[in-house]
Amino acid sequence: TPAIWSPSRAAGKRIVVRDDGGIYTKAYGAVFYRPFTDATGIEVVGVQANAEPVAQIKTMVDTKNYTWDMAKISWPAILLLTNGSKVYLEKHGLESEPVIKSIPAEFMSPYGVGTNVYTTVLAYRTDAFKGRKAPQSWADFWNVAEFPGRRAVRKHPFDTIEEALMGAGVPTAQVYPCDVDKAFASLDKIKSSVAVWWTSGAQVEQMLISGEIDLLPTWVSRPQSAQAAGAPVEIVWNQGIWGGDNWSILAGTPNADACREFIKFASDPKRQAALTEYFPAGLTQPEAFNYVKPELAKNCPTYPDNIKAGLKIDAKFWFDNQAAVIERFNSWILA
Amino acid sequence: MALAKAPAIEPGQLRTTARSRARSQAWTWAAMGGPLVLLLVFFLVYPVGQLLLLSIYNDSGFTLAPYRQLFASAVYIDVLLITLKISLATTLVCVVVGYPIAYLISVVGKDRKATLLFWVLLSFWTSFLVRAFAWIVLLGRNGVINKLLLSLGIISSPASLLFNFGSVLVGMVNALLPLAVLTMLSVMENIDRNLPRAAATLGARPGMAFWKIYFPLSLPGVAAAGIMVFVTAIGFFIVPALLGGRRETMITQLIIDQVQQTLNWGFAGAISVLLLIVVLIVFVAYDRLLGLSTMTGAAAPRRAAPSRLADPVQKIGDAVLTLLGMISDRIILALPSRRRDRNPEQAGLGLQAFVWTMLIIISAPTILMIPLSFGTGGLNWPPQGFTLHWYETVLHSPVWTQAFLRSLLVGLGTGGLAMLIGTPAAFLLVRSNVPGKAAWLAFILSPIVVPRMIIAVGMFYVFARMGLVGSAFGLILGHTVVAVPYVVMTMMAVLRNYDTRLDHAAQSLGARPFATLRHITFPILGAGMFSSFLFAFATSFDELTIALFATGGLNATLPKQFWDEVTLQVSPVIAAVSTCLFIFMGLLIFVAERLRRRAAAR
Amino acid sequence: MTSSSLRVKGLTKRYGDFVALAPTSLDVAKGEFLTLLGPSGSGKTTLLSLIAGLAHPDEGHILVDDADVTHSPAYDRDIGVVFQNYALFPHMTVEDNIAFPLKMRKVADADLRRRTAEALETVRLPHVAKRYPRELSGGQQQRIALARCIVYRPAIILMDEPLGALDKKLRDQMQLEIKRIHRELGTTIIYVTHDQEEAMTMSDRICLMNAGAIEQLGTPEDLYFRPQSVFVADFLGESNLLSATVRQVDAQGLDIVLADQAAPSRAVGNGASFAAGEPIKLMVRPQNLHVEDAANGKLTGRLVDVMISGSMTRLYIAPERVDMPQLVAAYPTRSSAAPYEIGQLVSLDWNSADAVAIRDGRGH
Amino acid sequence: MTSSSLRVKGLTKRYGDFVALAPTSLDVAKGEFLTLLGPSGSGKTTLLSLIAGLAHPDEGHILVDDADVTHSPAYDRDIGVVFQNYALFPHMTVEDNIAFPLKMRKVADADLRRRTAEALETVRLPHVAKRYPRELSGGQQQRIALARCIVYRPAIILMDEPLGALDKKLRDQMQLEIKRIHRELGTTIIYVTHDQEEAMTMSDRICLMNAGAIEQLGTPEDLYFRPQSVFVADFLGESNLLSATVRQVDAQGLDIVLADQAAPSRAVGNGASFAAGEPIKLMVRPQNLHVEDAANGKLTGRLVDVMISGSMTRLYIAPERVDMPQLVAAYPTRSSAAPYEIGQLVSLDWNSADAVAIRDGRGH
Ligand SMILES: Nc1ncnc2c1ncn2[C@@H]1O[C@H](COP(=O)(O)OP(=O)(O)OP(=O)(O)O)[C@@H](O)[C@H]1O
Ligand SMILES: Nc1ncnc2c1ncn2[C@@H]1O[C@H](COP(=O)(O)OP(=O)(O)OP(=O)(O)O)[C@@H](O)[C@H]1O
Ligand SMILES: [Mg+2]
Ligand SMILES: [Mg+2]
Repeated sequence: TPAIWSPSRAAGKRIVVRDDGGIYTKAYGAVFYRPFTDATGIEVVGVQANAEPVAQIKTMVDTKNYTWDMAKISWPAILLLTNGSKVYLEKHGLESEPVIKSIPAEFMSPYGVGTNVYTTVLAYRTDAFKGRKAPQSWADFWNVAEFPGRRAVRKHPFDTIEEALMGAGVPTAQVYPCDVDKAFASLDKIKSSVAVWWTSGAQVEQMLISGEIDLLPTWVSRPQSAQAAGAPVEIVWNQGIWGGDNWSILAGTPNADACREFIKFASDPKRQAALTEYFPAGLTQPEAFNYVKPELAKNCPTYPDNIKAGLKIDAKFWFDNQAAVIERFNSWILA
Repeated sequence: MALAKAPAIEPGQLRTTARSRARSQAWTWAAMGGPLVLLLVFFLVYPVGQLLLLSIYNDSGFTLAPYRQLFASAVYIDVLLITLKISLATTLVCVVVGYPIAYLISVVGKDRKATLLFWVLLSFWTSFLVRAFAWIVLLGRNGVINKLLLSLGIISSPASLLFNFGSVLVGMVNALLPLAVLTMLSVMENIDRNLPRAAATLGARPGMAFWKIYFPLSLPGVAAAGIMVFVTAIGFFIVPALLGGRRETMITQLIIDQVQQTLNWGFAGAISVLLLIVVLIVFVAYDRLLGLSTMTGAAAPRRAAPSRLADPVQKIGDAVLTLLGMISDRIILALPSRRRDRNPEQAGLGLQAFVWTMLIIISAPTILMIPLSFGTGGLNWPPQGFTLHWYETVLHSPVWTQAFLRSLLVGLGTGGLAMLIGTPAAFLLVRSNVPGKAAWLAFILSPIVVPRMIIAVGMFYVFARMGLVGSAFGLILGHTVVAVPYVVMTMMAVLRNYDTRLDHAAQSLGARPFATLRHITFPILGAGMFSSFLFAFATSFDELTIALFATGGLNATLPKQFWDEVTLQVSPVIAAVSTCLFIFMGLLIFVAERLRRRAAAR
Repeated sequence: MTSSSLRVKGLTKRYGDFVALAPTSLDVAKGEFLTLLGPSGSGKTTLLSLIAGLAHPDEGHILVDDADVTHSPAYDRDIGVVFQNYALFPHMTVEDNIAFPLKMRKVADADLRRRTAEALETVRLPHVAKRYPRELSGGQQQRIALARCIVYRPAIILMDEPLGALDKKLRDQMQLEIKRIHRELGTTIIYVTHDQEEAMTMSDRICLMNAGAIEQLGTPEDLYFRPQSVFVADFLGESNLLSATVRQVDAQGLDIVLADQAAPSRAVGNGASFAAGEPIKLMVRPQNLHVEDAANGKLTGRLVDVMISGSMTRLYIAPERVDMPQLVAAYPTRSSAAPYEIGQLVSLDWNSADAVAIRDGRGH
Repeated sequence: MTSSSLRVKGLTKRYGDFVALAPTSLDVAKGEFLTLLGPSGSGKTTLLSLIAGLAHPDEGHILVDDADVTHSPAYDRDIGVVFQNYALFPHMTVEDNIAFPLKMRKVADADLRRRTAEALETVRLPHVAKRYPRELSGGQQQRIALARCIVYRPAIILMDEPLGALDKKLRDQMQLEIKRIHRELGTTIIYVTHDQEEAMTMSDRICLMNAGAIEQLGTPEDLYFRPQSVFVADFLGESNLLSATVRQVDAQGLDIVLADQAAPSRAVGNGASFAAGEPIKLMVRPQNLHVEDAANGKLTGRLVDVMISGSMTRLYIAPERVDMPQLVAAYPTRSSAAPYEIGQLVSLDWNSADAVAIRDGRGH
């Protein structure tokens, strides 16, 4: 279709939303985008970009060339885009809207309306722990002697530092601000027992399904899809590390108001609930669980039992420390 | 008589014509090299330069802080060394393994050539992402090879084949071998077959004849292949990340982290500059040792000023070749004697066996996808059940077909544009006496060296201003920037062995420069041109980073679609798509071959 | 002494349907100088490539010193080749090209240098040692190819028109050099040339090829004075071929009558046996055809053209009798010679000892 | 009619320090047949490439029909070239090679086919039309190169040894073809050959080159009978060069004395003026040196060697007087000739009209 090849966008009633692609685009299209167009006549185009698309957003705002109007981004991304001398996101100003008000404050910020929660959990192969005690915490993961098995750890300090601290016995509440020295000391202990340092979710999924690895920390969606593929995999929600995805509006976009309309529309509890038909979404409206089948609900990161024992990511800590920690992690891993 | 009418020619007039010739030469240079320079300046130097400048400028003016940070920790140098190690090893293996393959292809008849080329190119049509996954499936603890070895009783417990230097090497070589083979092939096709035979009559055994005659003549191809594989390998990071272990970190990965996670442009710029400088050093060293001049054609006037360095290097090179020749001949002698009535015009069985083994190995990932695409157990070995579900999904979903068509279109566009811009530049570098050829070469290669992410971000900035984001033309431009070095390098390597007397003959027969190119030069350089085009096409067809940025996510290309497919869930859909592409290409080549034979028969 | 004998038995080479070399047998003695002569495309290069091991025969055998080398690789045969198209290594200097075969034989450095320099002297090109082949003229390249072959003194040397691109003067000098090498080293040489003079002065024997087969093999004198066929008579040297019939054969020669002419005359045979009444061709070489003003010769004709081609001046004569071909007579060039006039009627005569009878079996 | 005149003024070509062509001037008239002759490496190919526009002169001018084409590209000059190394296009069949220049001139298809077929006929190779150049023998390739050049009838044709790889027979035929084309089309031809006979029989004028410069330019007879230098005498045809001194000059010729000999003799001049007492070289061509049994000739010597080289039989004679070079005498080959004996003492004589005096200024 030639329309696809026309330059970025035609004027008119249309907003372009960056999302995570894949199943998100599919689910959002069915649950948010098309119904919104039907309801308002405003076309919504969902586009995918690489993770953490801060560079694109900065460029679009700097050049005033709004290929996107809004984006689904994480807390660290929001911090990166709003903490300098120039602010690249529009304040949404929707706090007082009824449909937004009902979202818990922990999912909200002036530049983003929480729409999804993702969690990093401990996952293991049940066949590897058949007839013996399975790991239930990061401490168990760190306990190589009592919980033998092939381990994988993410080759990146995000989440890994928190896991190391909890693995060393630091209570969830005291993880932040992270004691980095202690975290690396803890990592030292497990370093030699790590068979694989993973870098991508797809890799994790493959390793879980093929039995390459017995236990590892990973984003919960991966063991979930491994389960769906029939692999004997179990998820430990205890001490899950969670963070939020938000609807954010690019500063200066002429379609900011349409975006606001869309955010309101997409924050509707019933609508959020409908996402679970596609995947176990991290619903940010507590009320949404009223509309979700219980067997689906317990797979959602924000299901009360799941999130209760978890740890919320401190984006500010990472914003302040990531440069140093990443560098240290990189040199640690080579040593 | 005629004498009286002849126009008198004054000395002054002579000077003018000389000057006007110089001027017209300058114009020719500009016309041939201009487009490439403009392309690179606009879409590479300007945007990337701005980003790199951030490493010495911040809000408060001039700073060297990023560089201080760079050297404060050993980690960046370490990662750089690891990157170089992986890239060099990849280059070495690609050239060493690729050479016999290219050689065999260059000597067999037309029919077998097509078959061999098909197998070499097979991996081109499978996304690098899919291939990386295939290697995980092949080499994993419960993978194809381990299962096979276990069932044969060769090993008793699964061997660790994955997540180490070796597996990274396998993945990288798999990705870059076609590049090496085609580059060397394009040069080998133009080597006079009479020369090794002449050497044989002069007493050179096969080893000697090869190392002292054939090999030096193929050296421009080896040099081009080596430098291109090396430079390309440096930019790889996804394959090493997926297949590597704890220590296999590529410098590009660090740069991307800085861009994506911390938005520290200054520091990303500083690492990039470090990388660029190191590549430049490698480049210069390489030039000194092997001589990039062998590729630019600046070899002729060497005699006039024999450099003090070149001579010993040449001597050492000669001694090494002699040694290699002797060793090879010893080995050949030690081998069981070959069939007596072997035709000297045919390739040996050992060579054929080696080449086919290698071709099967590099095609393994693509072939593996075929059984997996019919299974229900995901990307796992052995496949379970039988289903056509994944094919239904692919064929019923417009996104895949659209992405495929779009990639095809952009790939063809990129191939065409890169040829259009790169070929004249290659001619200029080989045929003319433009000053500073090595520097130009470095400049032309820079799009491969500069990390893709940096280019993509910089380019996005330019595109955004020009309103090119999301347009096919923008994407083609973007891909051309990174594809054009392959075209220039291959064409240069090919041109080195070209007999310019044929061009002269054509011109004397009345062919204008363009007709000469069309009827003589290009057809004779056919293999090389085809290779160049294919690289450009394949570069675009498999390109992800720039596509992600330049499209703004609006129009998915095939690699983008693959990438998308695995971001949340790994399903055999990608296997199904790979298999479809494989069948499509197979058919295409089969039909083309049929047509060619029909035409030849007439 | 490096010298070997060579035997070729039933050697055949086909390219598809095309027979480039029909089954060919040939014996070359140790130290012999044999020249292959023949029209373009008659299979000379093909035969040489087979002997050198550069092409694979479809049938037949090659024996060097009675050892079967048909399937030995080229490098094992100790047969040197000077290629028709030179085949110089473009990436080596002239010097390195020449030193190459010595290097292959691990000749010590000092010796190697000396012999390379000597070879360059031999071909009179010591000043181009450091150049690359592309920087040489055609003739210079050819001489380097020659030097590269003789420098290592192979037991058998095959030369495919090694002097084709040289001028007469240089050619003469090079011929002497080649003969000297042949004499001093006793090397067996198989030589291809288009220059008949060269073939005649240099060879022990000449092998005349035609359409992939041997037409006649013998000493230069054999071929020149006693050609076995019209083709040979026609190919080697110029000749006037007149149709005639044998009248009678005796020990000294033949009585013949020229076609349609009553007057009988004498001729010598070419070694073949003739029968009375047999139609033959009578060969008279141009230099043996005397032109006389008076009309008392065997034939008469009109002068068509006079051409000075160096040492010989040629007269082209149209015989009075129309069914006869144009005749050529030649005599030594003299600036002082009285000029003939075009159109002038001349009489032609020859010594009967210079008229050779040839069977008229095969035509050209 | 396609024919052009050509002028070359002060044309110079250097490769680094090496002067491949010293400033050279040359006028070639419309329709002239000029042959370049000269030793290997004397700059013949260089001169042709400059004229064709395939190389750039360092100095000088080229005028075609009085228009300066020094800086015109090759394809604009309408100058055809037959290359010394053939330069056939390897990816085209023989047919396509020949049709190429016609295609470039957009000749209609039917015409193109006809002319291509004709050209193939001319070089006697109609059966190889569909082959590729690598499937041809050396001589066949050369003929195709010739066909490709003559097929489009350029106004000027440059031929760099177009018949070098052909045997005598074919060469003669091709020479006739080239002459026919020259005559019928009036094409201006500049021809390079190493074959002196060819040069003498075909050319209107011969340009003898030496070390990048013109040594003598004139008709074949000029060069053969009146060489201006020892180099020319020595290069064109064989010659015996004897040292002598001029005694006296008159209208008919010169009185000379051979070195160290009392008996005076006569000689003719070569066009240059001589002064009494001047040392000269006396040129006597071998065919004009008569060998006599009796000792009544001008010189005596011992027979060293006898060689039959086709139509001529050569006698090599070492003069009695040691400081003289070896002499060559030649006479028409006859099978019936009485054989000389090696070592035999012979007497040598010549006709004074055949003895040419040459200034001894420049040696070789
Ligand atoms: N590219 C070059 N670099 C250096 N010298 C060269 C180059 N090309 C030719 N020459 C030299 O220029 C001189 C003239 O060469 P040219 O080819 O004109 O000779 P030629 O008369 O055609 O000889 P031949 O009869 O052997 O073909 C030769 O000595 C040759 O070595
Ligand atoms: N590769 C080939 N394919 C087909 N025919 C070939 C091939 N090579 C040679 N021929 C043919 O074989 C015949 C003999 O060729 P060869 O080269 O032996 O001839 P030659 O006697 O050396 O001729 P010349 O004197 O012209 O060099 C020729 O008619 C040639 O066309
Ligand atoms: Mg030949
Ligand atoms: Mg020449």
